[in-house]
Amino acid sequence: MGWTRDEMAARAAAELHDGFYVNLGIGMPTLVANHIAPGIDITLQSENGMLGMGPFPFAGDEDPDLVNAGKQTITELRRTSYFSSADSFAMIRGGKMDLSILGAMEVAANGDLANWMIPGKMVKGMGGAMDLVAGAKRIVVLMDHNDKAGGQKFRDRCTLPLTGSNVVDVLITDLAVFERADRKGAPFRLVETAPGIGLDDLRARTGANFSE
Amino acid sequence: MGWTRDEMAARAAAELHDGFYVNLGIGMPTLVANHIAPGIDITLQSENGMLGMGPFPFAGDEDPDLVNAGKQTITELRRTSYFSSADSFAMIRGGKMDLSILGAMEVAANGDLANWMIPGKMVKGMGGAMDLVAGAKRIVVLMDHNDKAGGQKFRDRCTLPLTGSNVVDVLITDLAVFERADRKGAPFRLVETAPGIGLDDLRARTGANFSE
Amino acid sequence: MGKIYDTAAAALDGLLFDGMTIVAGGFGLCGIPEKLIAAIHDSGVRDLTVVSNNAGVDGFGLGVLLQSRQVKKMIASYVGENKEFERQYLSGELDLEFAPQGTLAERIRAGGAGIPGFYTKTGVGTLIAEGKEHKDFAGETYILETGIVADLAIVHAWRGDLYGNLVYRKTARNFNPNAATAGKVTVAEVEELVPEGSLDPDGIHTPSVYVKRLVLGQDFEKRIEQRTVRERV
Amino acid sequence: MGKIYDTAAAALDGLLFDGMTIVAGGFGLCGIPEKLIAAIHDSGVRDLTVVSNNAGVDGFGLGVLLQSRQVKKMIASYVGENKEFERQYLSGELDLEFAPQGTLAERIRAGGAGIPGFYTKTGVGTLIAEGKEHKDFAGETYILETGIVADLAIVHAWRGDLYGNLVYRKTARNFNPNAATAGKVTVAEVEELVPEGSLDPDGIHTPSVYVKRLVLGQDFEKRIEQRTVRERV
Repeated sequence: MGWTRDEMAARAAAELHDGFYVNLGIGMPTLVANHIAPGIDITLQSENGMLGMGPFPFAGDEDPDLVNAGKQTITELRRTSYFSSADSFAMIRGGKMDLSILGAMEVAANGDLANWMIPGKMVKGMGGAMDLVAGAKRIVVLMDHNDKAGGQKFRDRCTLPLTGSNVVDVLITDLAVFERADRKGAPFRLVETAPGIGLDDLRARTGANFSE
Repeated sequence: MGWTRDEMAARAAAELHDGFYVNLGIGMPTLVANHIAPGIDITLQSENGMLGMGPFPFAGDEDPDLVNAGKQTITELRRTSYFSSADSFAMIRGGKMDLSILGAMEVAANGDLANWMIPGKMVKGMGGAMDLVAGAKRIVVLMDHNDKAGGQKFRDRCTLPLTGSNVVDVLITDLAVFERADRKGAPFRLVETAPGIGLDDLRARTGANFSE
Repeated sequence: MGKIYDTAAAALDGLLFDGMTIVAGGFGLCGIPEKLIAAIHDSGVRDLTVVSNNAGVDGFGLGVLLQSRQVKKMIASYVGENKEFERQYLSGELDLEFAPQGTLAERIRAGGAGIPGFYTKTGVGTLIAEGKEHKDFAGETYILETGIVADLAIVHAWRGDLYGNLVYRKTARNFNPNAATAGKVTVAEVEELVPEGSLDPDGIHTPSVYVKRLVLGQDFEKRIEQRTVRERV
Repeated sequence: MGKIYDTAAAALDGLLFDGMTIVAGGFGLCGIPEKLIAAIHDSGVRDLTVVSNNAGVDGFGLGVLLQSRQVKKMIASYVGENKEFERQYLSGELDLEFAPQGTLAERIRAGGAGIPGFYTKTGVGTLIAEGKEHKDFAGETYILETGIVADLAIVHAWRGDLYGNLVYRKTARNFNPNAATAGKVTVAEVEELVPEGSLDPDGIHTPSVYVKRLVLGQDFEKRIEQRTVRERV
């Protein structure tokens, strides 16, 4: 029932158009890189200071000076450039990233996103997530539709502290894909559902209103 | 009577201490580079984007990609680095220049400097002068003590539009050298006079009050 | 990638419109996008607002756009090398906004970096500060300056690759990397188009994302403004 | 020039005092000034405010200063890799100020560039915006963030020369060039000290003026935080 993580990542990859510059968040979003269609040329940015991120190295080729924003060892490509953190976020804040794909704890019907802290629990920090949602032209969120206890994560309002206000354009969960036409009040619209997911079931498991 | 331009430049060179990073303005200040004492290691910045400016090239070695802030052909040294205009003025505004030597139209007793425009005449622009006086740790001004008509240029108040307010630390004219201890109200003090220049004569030719 | 165009005119095709704002790299005549300026001249586009440290000289660089009356307004720090500029300005045909050089460079960088405003000490107590917000930080007074975003950025680089990565040479770098970030669209002319992977990734000045179109120029004039030499001893 | 010191301890001699603010380059454990951090640990200096994107890990990087209780406050964007940090923070022994990573990078750059404040969209509508000045530009809301200047900056570079020019390697560059500008005094450790004139002047990341002292480190650990590999097919 519902899509696997890899199927969700594959669905997210369909948001990538030829020539796009893209930042993939830590966790599930990094899987999207495995699903880029042949013939679609994508340049991946890593916000620690790299444009043109390559795949993981072969064992033995790891370079401590070459890591991504998740501190994972990676490789460079023929198109790669390196730059400082200030220059990296100038690029992000300045709106040069066509798309960023991020994980989330909660998404609200108004496009609010919460993915960095749970009050009362240890806070690890927002890293670059607040900058990415404020700067990238389009934000795609990948998250489980419900939490482990079955609670609604796509909600009328976020209950957790926000990462960004009115920033989510596309939401891909294990159950469905939602999209909104603009950030000026357009509601999220159901684009597709995972095989075997009925609309009544989906509405029951969703706190946010959405159109069909 | 009074110092020549080269003598003024030589006197200004005495303000340069070993290890200093220095920006020399266009015009008379560029002559200062010819008078740096042996054993005094100075690194010259050019605000168009170069640290470690060398002398003019030999004829035939001119490079259109290598000019100073006065658009003159120059050379590089073994210490040279190049950077963007934003980075260059980050360096200047951030207070990394130990000293800047500039020309002036007027200097006032309170440290005000005017050197970029005469109302009613064609205005060429301030270039980097406003940034330099705002950013460099110490400002030395080189100017003729009087204008061609004998008018006072070191005055109680500037009459021309300012380049910077309360920014001049040392004033070197063809007649004398003045210095003030701080920018918190200390008056300019007469440090030395050119050979043959008497105090009464100097006071008569000066609009600003100064201490001895 | 499809970023490479055969001529400067082709690289600008569809991007020009009357009344637009253009930010240009270059300092004096050093590192100016001379081929792109010439193509803008040939296009006949009018009523331009041009953001550039200088206005070229009579007959070269941005001076050619002044002579053809294509420029409505300049934002610059120094325009002292251009008689036609002076004539148009004094006759009221041309609007001029002076910005201190460092403030101009930072305004261009800020525009490219998504920063709409920043505070600087430069210009406090001068004409430049008039009408601008003043604010104290730690007992010192600063003024608010705004970021600049242009409809089009034109830059000149030494080397570029087909991805759009650029490297500038010596003081021809100047405003070019900053301008390259501040255009809604950025077009670069290069002296050499190098094979992919041949630029040192640690030494790229303008990462590919900033450059939408790129043209390999031929027969650059690269005029020297002040030829100064020393004697061989 | 007199910028070269024999050991990290010598390079820091006379610069450390209790209660000081230190800005450090590095992202995670990549490009951190590990020798200078170790020397700060050995010095016993206390009550430090440390500005760094991350707080190291238990037993390495800035983690060693946490374990020895030399840090009073951290300004960081992400501290998730450090159990001792978590313990001290939850027990109230350690003060923490979160800044979004891009805001932190820009605050450090601004401090170094003489810019006391700038406006950004990052964090608007979040906890980060609370208590900060809001201002509208062209119909969008931004918040005011302030520049950071530290008493001391410590950075790690790949190559340096005796003038203090620095070049960083790959993603070990990260916060280092920005941090290098934001210290009242900046000390750099390098992996290679190269002959003067051997660095490409077009490829220097930190110009000499920023570096007051420099030490050639030996036997860098350069620990990898997340070793990820792919299968050879």
